[in-house]
Amino acid sequence: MSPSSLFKRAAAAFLVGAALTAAAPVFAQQTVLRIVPHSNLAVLDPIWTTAYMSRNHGYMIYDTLFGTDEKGVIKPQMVESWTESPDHRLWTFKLRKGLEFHDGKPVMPEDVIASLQRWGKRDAMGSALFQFVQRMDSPAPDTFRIFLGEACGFMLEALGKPSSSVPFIMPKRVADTDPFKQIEEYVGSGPYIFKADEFKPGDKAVYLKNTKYVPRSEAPSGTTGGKRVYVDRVEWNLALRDTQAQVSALQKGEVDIIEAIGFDHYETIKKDDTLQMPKYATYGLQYMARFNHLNKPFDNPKVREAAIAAFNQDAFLRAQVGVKELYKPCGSMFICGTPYGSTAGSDIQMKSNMKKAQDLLKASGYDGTPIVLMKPTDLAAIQKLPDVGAQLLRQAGFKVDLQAMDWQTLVGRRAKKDPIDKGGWHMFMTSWQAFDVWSPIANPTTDTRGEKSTWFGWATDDKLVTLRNQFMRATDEAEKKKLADQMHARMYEIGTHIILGEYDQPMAARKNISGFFVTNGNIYWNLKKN
Amino acid sequence: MSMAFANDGSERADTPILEVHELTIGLPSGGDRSSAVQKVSFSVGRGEIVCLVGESGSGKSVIAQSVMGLLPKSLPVKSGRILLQGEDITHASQARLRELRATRMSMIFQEPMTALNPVMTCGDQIDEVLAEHTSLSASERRAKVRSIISEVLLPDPDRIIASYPHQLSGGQRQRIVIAIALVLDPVLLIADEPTTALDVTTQAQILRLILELQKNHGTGVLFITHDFGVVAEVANRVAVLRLGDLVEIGPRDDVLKRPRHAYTRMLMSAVPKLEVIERAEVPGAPVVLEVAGLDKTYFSKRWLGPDRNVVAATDVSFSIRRGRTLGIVGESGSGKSTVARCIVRLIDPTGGAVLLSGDDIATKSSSALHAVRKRVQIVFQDPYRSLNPRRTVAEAMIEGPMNFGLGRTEALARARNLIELVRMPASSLDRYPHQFSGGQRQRICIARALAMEPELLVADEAVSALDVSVQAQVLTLLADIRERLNLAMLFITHDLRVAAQVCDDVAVMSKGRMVEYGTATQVFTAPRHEYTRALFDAAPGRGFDFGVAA
Amino acid sequence: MFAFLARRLAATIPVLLVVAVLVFLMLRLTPGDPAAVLAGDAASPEQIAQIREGLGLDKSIPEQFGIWFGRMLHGDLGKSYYYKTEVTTLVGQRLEPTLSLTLITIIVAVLVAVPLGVLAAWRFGGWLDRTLMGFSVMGFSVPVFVLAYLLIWGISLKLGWLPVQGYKRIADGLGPWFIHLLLPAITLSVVYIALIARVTRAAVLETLGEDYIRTARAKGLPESKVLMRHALANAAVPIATVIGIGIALLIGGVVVTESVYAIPGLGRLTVDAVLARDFPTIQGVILFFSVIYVVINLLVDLSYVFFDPRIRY
Amino acid sequence: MATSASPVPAAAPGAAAPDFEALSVESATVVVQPSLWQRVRRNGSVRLGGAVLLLLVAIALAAPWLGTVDPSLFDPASRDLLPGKSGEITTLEGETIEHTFRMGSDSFGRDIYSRVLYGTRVSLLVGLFTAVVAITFGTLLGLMAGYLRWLDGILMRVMDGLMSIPAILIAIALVAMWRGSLLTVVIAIAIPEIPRVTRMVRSLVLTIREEPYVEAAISLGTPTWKIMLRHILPNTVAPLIVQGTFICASGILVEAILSFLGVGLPPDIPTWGNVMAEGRSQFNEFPHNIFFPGIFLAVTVLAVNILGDGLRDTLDPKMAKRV
Repeated sequence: MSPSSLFKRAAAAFLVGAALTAAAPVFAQQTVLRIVPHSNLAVLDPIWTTAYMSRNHGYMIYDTLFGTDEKGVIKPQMVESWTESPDHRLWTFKLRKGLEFHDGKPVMPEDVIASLQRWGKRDAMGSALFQFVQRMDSPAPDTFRIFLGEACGFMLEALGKPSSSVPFIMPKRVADTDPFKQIEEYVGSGPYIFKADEFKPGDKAVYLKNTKYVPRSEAPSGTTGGKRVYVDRVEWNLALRDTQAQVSALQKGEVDIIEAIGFDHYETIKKDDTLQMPKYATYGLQYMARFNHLNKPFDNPKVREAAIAAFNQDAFLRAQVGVKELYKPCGSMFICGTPYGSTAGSDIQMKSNMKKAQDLLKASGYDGTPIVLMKPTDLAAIQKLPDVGAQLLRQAGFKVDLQAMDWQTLVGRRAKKDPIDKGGWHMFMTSWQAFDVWSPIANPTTDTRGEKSTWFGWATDDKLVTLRNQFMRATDEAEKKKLADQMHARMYEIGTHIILGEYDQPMAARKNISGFFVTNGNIYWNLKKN
Repeated sequence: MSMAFANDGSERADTPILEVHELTIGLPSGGDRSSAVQKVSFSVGRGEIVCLVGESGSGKSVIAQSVMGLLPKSLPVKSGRILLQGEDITHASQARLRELRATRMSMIFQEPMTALNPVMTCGDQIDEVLAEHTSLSASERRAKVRSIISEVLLPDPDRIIASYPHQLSGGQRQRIVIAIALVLDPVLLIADEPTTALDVTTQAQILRLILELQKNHGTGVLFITHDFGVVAEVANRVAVLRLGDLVEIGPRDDVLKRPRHAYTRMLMSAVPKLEVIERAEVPGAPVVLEVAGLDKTYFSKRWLGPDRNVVAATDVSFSIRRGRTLGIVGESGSGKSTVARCIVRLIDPTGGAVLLSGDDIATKSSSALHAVRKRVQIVFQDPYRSLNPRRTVAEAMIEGPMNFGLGRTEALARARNLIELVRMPASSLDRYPHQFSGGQRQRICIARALAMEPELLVADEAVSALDVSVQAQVLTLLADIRERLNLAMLFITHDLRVAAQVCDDVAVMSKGRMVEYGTATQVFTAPRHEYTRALFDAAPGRGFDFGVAA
Repeated sequence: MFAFLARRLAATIPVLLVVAVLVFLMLRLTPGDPAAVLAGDAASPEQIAQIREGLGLDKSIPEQFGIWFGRMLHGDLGKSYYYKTEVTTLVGQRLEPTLSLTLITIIVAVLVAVPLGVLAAWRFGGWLDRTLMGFSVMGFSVPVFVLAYLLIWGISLKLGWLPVQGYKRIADGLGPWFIHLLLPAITLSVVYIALIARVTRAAVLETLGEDYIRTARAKGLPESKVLMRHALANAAVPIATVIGIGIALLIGGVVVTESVYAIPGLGRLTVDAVLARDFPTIQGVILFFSVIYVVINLLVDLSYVFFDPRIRY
Repeated sequence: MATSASPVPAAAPGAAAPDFEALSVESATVVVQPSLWQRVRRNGSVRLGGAVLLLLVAIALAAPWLGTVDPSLFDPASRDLLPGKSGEITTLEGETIEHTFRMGSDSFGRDIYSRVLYGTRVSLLVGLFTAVVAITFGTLLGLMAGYLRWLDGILMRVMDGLMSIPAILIAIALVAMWRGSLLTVVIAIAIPEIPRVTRMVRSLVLTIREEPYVEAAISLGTPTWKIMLRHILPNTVAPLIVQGTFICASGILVEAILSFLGVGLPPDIPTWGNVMAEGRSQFNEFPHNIFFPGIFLAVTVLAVNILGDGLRDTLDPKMAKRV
């Protein structure tokens, strides 16, 4: 369609529109839920990228075999029942009745198998699981079986993995798409149907209620339980990026929910009685700073230790979050209060002070090379951490080169292993939702296989690799707990990364929205608008 | 066809239409004098033409505008009274003045090319006056417009009414301005240099038109000009102004033939006569410039539209001997400046030969041209744009010689004695152009040209922009230099009087062709081509001999 | 007239060609690797290389330009890396908001600025002239986003008149469409009013100095007629010119206004595209902005015929 | 009625030429006019704009001694303080000092008063360098386009192309790619200004070329490059100075907008744009973040524009009529 016809089309729209003033929009009497997500939705393939926006989009239109409830316990979702052979090497799963894709076709085991295989090629936990899997087959139209080479202790945790790269179930024809190319068709079996024709990137995404969806009977908790839908249509407003404009729009009732409000607006919204800030997570999010173990001086553990000692969590939390009741320091890399939430080895950070850090640095033989600390300029939730980090490192005696760039450049640059002078880096900061880091297998920082590990920073430590492999194979809960403690102490010892404290990301909504429950993520079923 | 002389000054109407008593108009502070006009008194009777004449800065235009109430705020009327048919309009309200304008008193201006609104048709611009001041219906107004257009002798009124100003010639536009002024038959017409910007032939027609209309309608005319030929042509009475003072007033013949005031006498003697001043020809002087079959055509290649080629000059041939001056005379657009620029190689001729002391420079490439530049120099018309405002006079003078290898010190020495030659104080060397008057700047340009010791000096309308007295000074200077340096000169002008005073030989050009070429006396006394004869007949005040010193 | 149109359209082709080459080179010569950005955070270097091949970024720059230019000739501006949709559809979706905002702003600005300019010229040097020109300089001095926040805070929140953000399509009704665009148009037009007012004042001042104004006054016409029928009529051409040239300044302003008022227009799209290193979209949109600029200036040139009889094509 | 041409009597040889000098209206004495510099100094707008600018330059230079602290120092304890409140700031050495925040503090706890004063430095520099870069390249290209006719066509098409791209978009693209540093931001802002300068210089050159004093220089045998240097360039200086001030004003403004869009100078370099961009998310609760830098920005740009107007009215009356 050449530009000139484009122009004509717009001009025509102009004139036609002028005539149509009387025709009120047809869906006026429908209830519409207007949500402002935390960022722009660009990639619609939840397997292809770990971005939270794509994951949240996935939860709207896809369904999962298992889910994780608010306490972190794995519960069945699409699965009716399942059995594990005594030698732990054969799992059989039976799907529940009434599972149907949006295009009307029933969900078949082939669809599940194809979806799991595609997920296995891209997700860290998925690839770990598929090291055990020999083959999968479908003996009956509603059952599928997984044959393992050896016993695996985290089969259900993997299938019910709540966060980025969630094993969503897609039709076989879609799941067969090459994992390194984005899928083109968006058909799932979840509670909402994606209106692809109304989707305008950077403007809005539209989801309609899936009237044929059969929810489970249990109450909703985390990503488990019944996915009931009480609104006819959900609109994600992707254009409203300015945080101040978001709050103003909410106050004026132009939007219903703001997924993530800036911490600076917490007080204003608390004082406004037409608004509410529902509690939707037991565990919040965790800030972390990641070393690049390849580049000098952070290849030396002593220097890393000095940095850990310098980073007291309170300074970061006060600067970035600032609202007392929204943040709490926590020494556990696996999130305080979770099943594996140990704090072994964290005294080096929690009970240290600047003097100790300065001594450690002098003792470490640090030769003064400036630390390249990357700072994102366009992500309000984390952009203040690098400034605090730079100041603390400087107080400890480090030289720091704070480089500011937009998030896309940072994402591009942290993938590079080059030395500093060719665009390399030393440290960056980011934040994870609890469910991404609470499991010793899912947590990306536990993979210490050097340059082969799946996450940037490339820490190398054989002792931790063996501990992780043992944990993968452990099936007894007590033994898993012990192994988690040892891994945690080891990670602190070698300084894989530094945790900077936990915080809750407040969500705001108008008072007339109800049905909120603890999701530990961004999930929009079970909501009513009266 | 000489002009029958309408009426002499003696016949005076009863009450004067316009009376001006002791008028004084102030100047904005910081000017070189406190007021533009001091204590001026005169009157204009019915059917009488009074000429206000004076050089630039004399205040004649300011007086005209004060009568019409068009003076800007910066030029306040300090004292004195202006009476229009007895009514004191000096400090009349804007509303009253608006009622009087175009109904009782009208004004026409100097620049016909810009006096009309370019985006309105001529018909509308005339109709606007009628609509504003009368309650005539549209059809009545249209009839009146048609009648006034034919009265100002414009052909095919309907086409004129529908046409825009840019579609008419200068003369036609001035007729429209006159139509606008006289359509409501005002008692007073103020004409501020109405023919100065026109060609001689058109000027003659417009003057005749004004006289005719004034006779038929009995309007009183206040005629402002600096051209004494025009004064001689039309005036009943003449008032002479100098720097805001009325130095002399009286009937035309008294003032022009028997001037009493020294300034008027000086002016009369400064006006060049139409008689040729013959100079003995030096036998055997070498030919400095030989031009044969010179052509110049401007080609404009339009990508899609029709090509529009303009033939500026064709088949021009003449020669100038050392010490002699050839004048090229012609109206604007006749191609005289084009010829001059071709000779100085500011533009490239498309054909013909230009031999400078036998050396053909017409087709020389730009690099070879460099040597030639030294031997021919030019002086331009506008003194205010001929000198680079950002450089001192000295820098302007030494630039030329230093281009040809002269050292800075010798160049400065040459500049010093040349500045004396043109009778300018030595101190002017290190001053900037904006600190000099028009006449002084033109002398500096002449000095700059002479610094190159050229064989040929080209003067392209060199004195046209100067006041009469200043013009006289520069012409005497040129004559003096010509004698001293035995210089060959090419003098371009549209003013026959100046040509008569300066030139030994004269060529007349019209529409790019040379229609006449011969010695000055021969061309002035027995013109062969009828275009030359028409040119002479149209020269204003042709038969009039201005005041010979008593 | 046809000869002129053909010549002018022919003249725009080299301009657009220059724009295409300039933008293409500007993007390719600067650091920042779209493939890495696209590969997402868990991709390995081999995967990034694979994606780069997919996008054709590994070929030489002239080769890439050849391909892009070849496709562009028949309307295919390529696919957006980031949004995985055709650039033409992307531009098509966002065309209406930007065009609406631009047109309303131009209308508001011209209706306000021209009278202001004429008034200032009429009262040249007086207090009215100084205050009007003072406001116009203020218009230049206050950044667009500060003005936007002030207006939102003042008009939308405190008085509750106009909506804070968002854009309603024309198809959803002209009323809401206009209400949603009014505040952004006011914000955006301030700078444009400042520019046009200054030029109008200067143009009218210049015409007031012309001889035909003196002739008009000598006809006894009231000052209002002199101003309107003679001065302003002749100042129309320079005013139209600045409206044309000002478009580039306006589109610049659109980018900021769309960010604050959350209008999903071409301006916002460009900023996102630049941040995401989405080369095809950046090229497509900037080329499109140039087309708008060139077309509007062509319309301005054609309008000259209407304003000035001397101009005939 | 018309008789044939009547003969013109030959004039008697030149009568004694009267003394013209004495009576001529143009007295020989040299006219004393105020020099350009005096006229500029006396102009009201130049004085007003100039005074404000000098004050700002003074503030920029004397920033460290005006009761300011290191602009990048922050202490989360004293964040979002309203103007006039006092709190404590930890210095790099670690000890905390009492400090009254005259203009309040931002969400980091940094002193806005210090950041605004230090911001004056960067913003003025950005304005100045943008003007210098744009004027130099613009003049160079303008001279070439004006004087070398064969180059004119191509160069003007490139300039039209550049001019049709909105300035902000070019700036965003360049800065986002090259990573914000003072140099890249200046170049990014200057590039879109170059076509305007080029067009102006070209039109000036085309008019000056036709001036008689240039034709006189040609006939005096002056080589082309000398003509450009001595005759054409000096006469474009006045309009260039005027254009320079307007570019400086718009440069400062565009820098603020770039920072607002998150593609300006790195956030830790205190510029008005950065301070405002940082404070934008709390405009309703803490408007002082935007209020104070906004005032400084508006006043500076206003002063530069007024200075520009004044210069234009005195240096180049012809141009005063245009804009």
